[in-house]
Amino acid sequence: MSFRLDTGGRFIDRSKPRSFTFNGKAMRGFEGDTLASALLGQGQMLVGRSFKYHRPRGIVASGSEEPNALMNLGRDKTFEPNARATTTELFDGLEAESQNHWPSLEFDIGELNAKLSRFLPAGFYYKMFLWPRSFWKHVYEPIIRKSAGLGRAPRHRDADHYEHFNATVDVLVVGGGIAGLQAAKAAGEAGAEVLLIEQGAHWGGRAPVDGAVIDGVPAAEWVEATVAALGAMPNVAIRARTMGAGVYDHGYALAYERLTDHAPDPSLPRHRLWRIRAGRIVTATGAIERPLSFAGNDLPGVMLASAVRDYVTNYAVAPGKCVVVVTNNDDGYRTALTVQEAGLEVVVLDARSEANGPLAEQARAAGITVRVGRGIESVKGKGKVEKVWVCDQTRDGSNPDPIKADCVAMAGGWSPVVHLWSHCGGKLSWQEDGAFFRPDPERAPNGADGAAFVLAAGAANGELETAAVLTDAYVAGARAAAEAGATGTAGAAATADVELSEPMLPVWNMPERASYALRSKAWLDYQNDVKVTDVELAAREGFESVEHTKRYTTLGMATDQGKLSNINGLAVLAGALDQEIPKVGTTTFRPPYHPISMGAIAGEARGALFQPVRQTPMYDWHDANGAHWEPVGHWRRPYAYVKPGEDVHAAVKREVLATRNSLGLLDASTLGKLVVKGPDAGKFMDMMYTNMMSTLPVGKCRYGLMCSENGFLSDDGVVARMDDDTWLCHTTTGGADRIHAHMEEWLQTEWWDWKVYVANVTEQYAQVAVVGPNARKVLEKLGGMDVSKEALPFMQWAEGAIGQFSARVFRISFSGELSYEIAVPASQGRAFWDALLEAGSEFGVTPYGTEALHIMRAEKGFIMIGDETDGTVIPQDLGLNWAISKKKEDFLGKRAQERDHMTDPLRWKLVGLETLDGSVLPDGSYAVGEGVNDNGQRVVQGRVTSTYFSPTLERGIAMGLVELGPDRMGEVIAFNRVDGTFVQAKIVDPVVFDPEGEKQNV
Amino acid sequence: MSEAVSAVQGASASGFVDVAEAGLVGMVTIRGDLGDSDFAHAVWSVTHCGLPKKRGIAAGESDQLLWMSPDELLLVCAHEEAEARVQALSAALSGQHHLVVNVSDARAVFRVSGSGSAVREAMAKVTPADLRPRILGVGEVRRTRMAQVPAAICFDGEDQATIVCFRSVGTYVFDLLVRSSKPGSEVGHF
Amino acid sequence: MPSEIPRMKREMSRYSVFAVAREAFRDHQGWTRAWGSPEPKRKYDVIIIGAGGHGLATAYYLGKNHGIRNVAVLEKGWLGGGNTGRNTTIIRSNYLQDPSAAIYEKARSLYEDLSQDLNYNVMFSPRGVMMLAQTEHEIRGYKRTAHANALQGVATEFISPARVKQLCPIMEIRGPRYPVLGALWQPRGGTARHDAVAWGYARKCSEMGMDIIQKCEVTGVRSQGGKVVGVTTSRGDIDCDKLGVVVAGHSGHVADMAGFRLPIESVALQALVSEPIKPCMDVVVMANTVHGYMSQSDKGEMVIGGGTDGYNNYTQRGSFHHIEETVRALVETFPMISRLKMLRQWGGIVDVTGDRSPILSKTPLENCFINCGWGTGGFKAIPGSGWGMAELMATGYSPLTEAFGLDRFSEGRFIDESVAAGVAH
Amino acid sequence: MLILKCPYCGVACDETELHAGGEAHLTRHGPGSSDADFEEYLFMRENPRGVHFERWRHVYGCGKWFHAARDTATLEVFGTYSAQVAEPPKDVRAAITAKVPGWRWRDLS
Repeated sequence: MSFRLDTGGRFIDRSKPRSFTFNGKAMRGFEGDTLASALLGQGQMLVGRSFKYHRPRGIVASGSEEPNALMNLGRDKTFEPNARATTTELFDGLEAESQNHWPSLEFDIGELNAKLSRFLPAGFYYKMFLWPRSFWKHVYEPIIRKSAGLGRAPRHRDADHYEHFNATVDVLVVGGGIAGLQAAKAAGEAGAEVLLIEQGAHWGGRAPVDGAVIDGVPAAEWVEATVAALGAMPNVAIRARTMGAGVYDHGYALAYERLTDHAPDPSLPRHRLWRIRAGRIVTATGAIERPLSFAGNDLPGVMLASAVRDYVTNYAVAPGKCVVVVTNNDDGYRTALTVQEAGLEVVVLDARSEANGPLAEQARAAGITVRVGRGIESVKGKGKVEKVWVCDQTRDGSNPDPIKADCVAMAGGWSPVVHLWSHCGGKLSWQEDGAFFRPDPERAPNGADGAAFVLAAGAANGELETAAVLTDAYVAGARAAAEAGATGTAGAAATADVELSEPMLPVWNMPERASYALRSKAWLDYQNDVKVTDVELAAREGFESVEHTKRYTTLGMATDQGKLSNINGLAVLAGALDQEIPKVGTTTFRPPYHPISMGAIAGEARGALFQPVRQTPMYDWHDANGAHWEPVGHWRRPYAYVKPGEDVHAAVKREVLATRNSLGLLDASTLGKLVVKGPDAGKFMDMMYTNMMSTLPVGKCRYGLMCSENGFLSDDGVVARMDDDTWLCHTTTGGADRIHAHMEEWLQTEWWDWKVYVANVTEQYAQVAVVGPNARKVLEKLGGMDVSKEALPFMQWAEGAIGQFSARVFRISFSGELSYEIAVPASQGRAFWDALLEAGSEFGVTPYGTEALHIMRAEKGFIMIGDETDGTVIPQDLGLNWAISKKKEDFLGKRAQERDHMTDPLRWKLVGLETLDGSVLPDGSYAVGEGVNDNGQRVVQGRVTSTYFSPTLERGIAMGLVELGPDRMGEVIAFNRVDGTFVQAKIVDPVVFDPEGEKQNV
Repeated sequence: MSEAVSAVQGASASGFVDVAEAGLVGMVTIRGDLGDSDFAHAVWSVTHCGLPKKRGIAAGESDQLLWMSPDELLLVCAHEEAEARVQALSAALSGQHHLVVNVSDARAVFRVSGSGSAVREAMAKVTPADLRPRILGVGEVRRTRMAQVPAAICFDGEDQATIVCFRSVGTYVFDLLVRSSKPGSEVGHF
Repeated sequence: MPSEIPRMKREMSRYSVFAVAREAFRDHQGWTRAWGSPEPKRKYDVIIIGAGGHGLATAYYLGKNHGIRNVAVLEKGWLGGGNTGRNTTIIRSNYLQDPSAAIYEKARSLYEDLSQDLNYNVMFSPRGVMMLAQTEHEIRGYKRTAHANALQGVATEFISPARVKQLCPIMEIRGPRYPVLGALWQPRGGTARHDAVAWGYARKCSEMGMDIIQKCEVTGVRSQGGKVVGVTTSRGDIDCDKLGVVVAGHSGHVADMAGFRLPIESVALQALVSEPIKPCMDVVVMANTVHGYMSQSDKGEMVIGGGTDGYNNYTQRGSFHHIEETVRALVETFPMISRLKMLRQWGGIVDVTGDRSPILSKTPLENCFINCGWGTGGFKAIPGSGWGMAELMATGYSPLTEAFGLDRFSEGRFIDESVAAGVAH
Repeated sequence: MLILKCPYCGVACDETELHAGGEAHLTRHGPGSSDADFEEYLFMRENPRGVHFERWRHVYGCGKWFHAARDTATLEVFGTYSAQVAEPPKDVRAAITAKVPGWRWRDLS
């Protein structure tokens, strides 16, 4: 059983005890512990259950590669599932809970799966649960889903907030080990702007644990000095607890900074997502040790040798009293020496036939038993390591001899962390000695300039020994700086004694000729329960591509993304296919390197900042007066103003009637206003609009249509001629930016020799529609310019003053009422609105919203972009031929409208629709025709485009598009309801209110 | 003339930098041929500013000219002067192909001030623009994004930046800057 | 046809719980290959380029419905390695336009029985798909779709916010910015295991004696007198009477070889998954106003779909800001995911046409047919697409594919699905 | 994340400050053109796996459209240039040839 040693521990501060709970049980650790080291310190070996077989699992690793120790952390608004104990720094009051078991960690029903494991090989679910059909969804799937899934689902809104940060640097160095420090130092000395990030809280990586000596001093001292030196360089920024998450095209990189996970504080951002643009990126991300594949290698107590070393040295935690180190390389001996020094019993099993390197000799000299040519036949124990059966590595594991032990340290060799190198297309090459994939500098990821922008350094580049790491990192750092444009020269590289070592022996099966029974208990992917035999089965069934095997067995698809299992799995697959490992290749590495929170990705964009709300100058008044908001693009417009005691429908009805009978006000500020000016403006306007706009007299207004080059109606609005070479174009609310961009595009990319300038002045003005029989009265009451019928007839505009406001007044109407649209400077919009309300009170002035606006325009048969149009409708469909110039040779959309389908006489055309019973036609209803088409679908002959209850006429009114509609006036056709029944409606004229236009022309 | 109000009525807030709306500022968009000496002359005659160089600012006694694009300038003046400037510029530029419009009320203007690199850091949280002093120096205009909306950024000095955005999103930009400068969220990168 | 005698049917172990039990007691040594790896023959009646879901389904229905079994499916990489294995596995048919509804509903109904038909569990899970209406405009758009579906034989309904909340309790329906105003609900929509669809079809094709030839890249299309006669490949020339090009993002490239152009551009589409959590969401939700959709896989991962880049891209990588936009939208819609972590993001190359609807069509080259342009919507269509394509190739006409011809672009006869409130596929 | 230099304001723009505008150097076919030409103009697109010419707009900046020569397989950018030209300038084409000998795009090379 694991326990805390009395002395030592580089990271912990014994004077600062920290209390936390695990599965409700109170426990203690120290400042500087990780949750993992604290649990081990308390003798808690069992920390979770595996994904598929619910096998008891313990801590395997000491870093982000940990596959087993995933926890539910915290509660309620700060609850987080799947947190790695090995990367969770301990703090007072931390609450942790193991996952994926029921009813308890110790007694888990799911363990049944383990008993049934022989029935649940890779891909078993593809071959089973086929009958009866409905059972998959209703019986099998729910069971499978419940047993899967690891952590609990959060239930609450996140109490924390997050932010982004944008940084541009010459050189980004990822990884704060000695390689990263050396690379950053070299780049910094060369004069480059450098950002160095380290995922953990500590600098120096493994070197201090591994006992390296650099520049004649212990690694820890060198690290401290180098960090200090970097901190003092003005052109170098260093940042711990910041992980390099992903590398993207053109030197873009993501870093994930965890600000408060180690010391919760809701007032600070929890995570900060760094979006970095780097000239060059140096990946000094180190290497990860590989497990060995022997039976029972997933029992709690079986760990990576390097992790055992870390826990003893960094946290003064012993994973056990009797440790068996099983290795295929010299590095394993470091662990043996470390644990022996800590006063634990240790035996080394070296799979190699002989081991005479310095470390091995040192171990022997220290009195450690070293047995060469040996491997592990199996590890046995009830939920933890109790006995290790030792066998001849080269044989099939028969007649093994037992050793009592409570911890097994696996040293299977090292794999460089090549994730960041690979994210953006960097390729790998296989290195025989060491048996790992390393970055292939010939096939590096290329940036915008076509040159390599990622350089790997140190262990991440396949250099595993201190001296080589430092040189490699120095070169990478200096090169990165030079390529990023730095002109200085780096100081000297740090040096270390060359460590002699004997070649490692790749061991993919232990023992080499292990039986099926043994191989079926040898785990490759701990979290997803993928065993050697699963990969072999995949190969046998023809899943030869590594991607197939990965997907079929789920190897490497767990939350550790195969950090421990990839190479071992590949090797087994290669063996099963009788191919070389490099031939089999690797799966694609995808960001992020290690999971990052959704909150961090969303950043500041939540709640009020989720999206911008565009506000008109009268926004506050609307908000204070019952506005029922309707989002229109990023604008918010009042749908209706709901008064106390009325519902939204009543409000709409009230607004329509008040406007028709006396006086209504509409905040029309959101309508787009574009100024088009220049000697060629007329010619340009004629291309933009289907109408002839060049002939519009100064002072007059004209309703215009805009089509896309594809012929479809895209926007409409009133155009006013301001002067000789200036037009003012009104667009729809959503249209201002879109149409402005549309105009600029044509001017810049097609007719760049035309002399035309366009400006978007939408927000310069607050615009109010003053509508109703008393519209003129209220303006006359405010005084100022003459707005009489004679001075300002229908479809004209004038500039002047309304009351004390300088204004531009357009005599136009979208409601069929006497109507003035008045534009005043936005800074005075609210004051103008208030003035109108005050002056209008005697007329019962009534502000109205978008719904009343829609109803009134529909009563007049006016079309609405987005209702009558949907991107497939041409003006001709809407009976707007009068607005399409016959004289013009060309305008955007003209050619498109000549295509067969556009000139088809059977196109659906706009008509009014009147239900026989006066009811309101269902929104979106279709008119049915005779029979069905070749696909058995009911034939249709039209559809409803707008349908409302008209408060004015007190019945339903509607418009729609109907095949040959205008020729079928008076005909009754059937429209469908979703329940399968039909409504009869008569085809009528779209204009159902004041057809002669008498009301608007007074 | 009634009392004019700016987008967020002069709101201000203090975090690790101070954020304040600058109130009403006169702004006039001028489009024309920046390479044409007649144009330059006409603009000078009204603003007493020479033409700014690319991404630059030219200052006269009371007016400033900001480079917006190869054929566009933004004249910054007193709010109550803007309409007069429009008239004067239109007159001075008549005969040349040009466009002059008052956009004073279409904009919101913010001042972000603080010590050291605090100002750049608060803004780096919400703009992708490269804010390193050697890239975006004092007196240079950078048109870019503030989170999800367009904005123009200019450092008046190391300790103060001016941000211009559309009036309708004034509240959004103000809230963004307040959030970005929350005490305790200093980055310490620049 | 068929001219040559097809290969002997391959013997394959039938999958069932009993087979698994039997194998359990002989260490699973008895399982045979799921599909063969044959050497290409000199000639086939039909060659399909592309062993993705659509290509394999086309081959399968050629054999099953039309008795054409002398078929080769050529794949330059590994089967199912394109978008079939990279999508968010959503299956629905609540489309607005008749031709779309027809082919997607055909596909959906085939998915209902696909596991049994293929004797391979593709895990079709009709858990229901909802598309949120968060603006008045979307409400009108989805009500229109519901009325169209009612006449198309597609079972959908427009449901209330309360019902939305009941079906998906983790959703925030009260806004603040975009309160949920209702949703278009297709109860028989859902998800399936994407790889299994490709593998299941491949296994059946192989069983029927068809040749699935992986790592075989087509480098040329050979024709005589305007008729296709075969292809040139990295494994030599192979002749055929008819050729089906089903290569998604690479369609433009292959069309080039065949000597015709396509109204297609290839762009990157991205997706991501969270770490797995216990079941908390039993429906598929699409929120088009804020641009994001999400479902939960059987493993427990939240599967999230993002947007496409605006520019041509063959890298199978996209820009991260699309991921940000999508996650932002979903955190707003499902606040509880804020503390979940993104496990993995990836991209695929999708081929997008002028009207964003697919092309299933004859081509200017006689006896050469093309199936492409599925954009972001291909997976859900696989069985229907294969069914229609096989019918078109075997008989020269299929009601399912009729409207999706290449000629529609010159005539202006588009199939525009975006009209219903800008619905993403 | 593409980073392109706007040839007008000389700023290195983040992709999120830009708007992608599709294939460059299209010839507009208006009234009087044949159905084939019109279809070509509206819908037929170069979709190369390699050198491509495309339109971008510096929408969050100076608002100007410009052209970019880019490799769609490697995302390498060979150059950006004015929107007011009917075909890529010599220096850009030379830059491409230096990197990708034998490149073809439409009838350019």
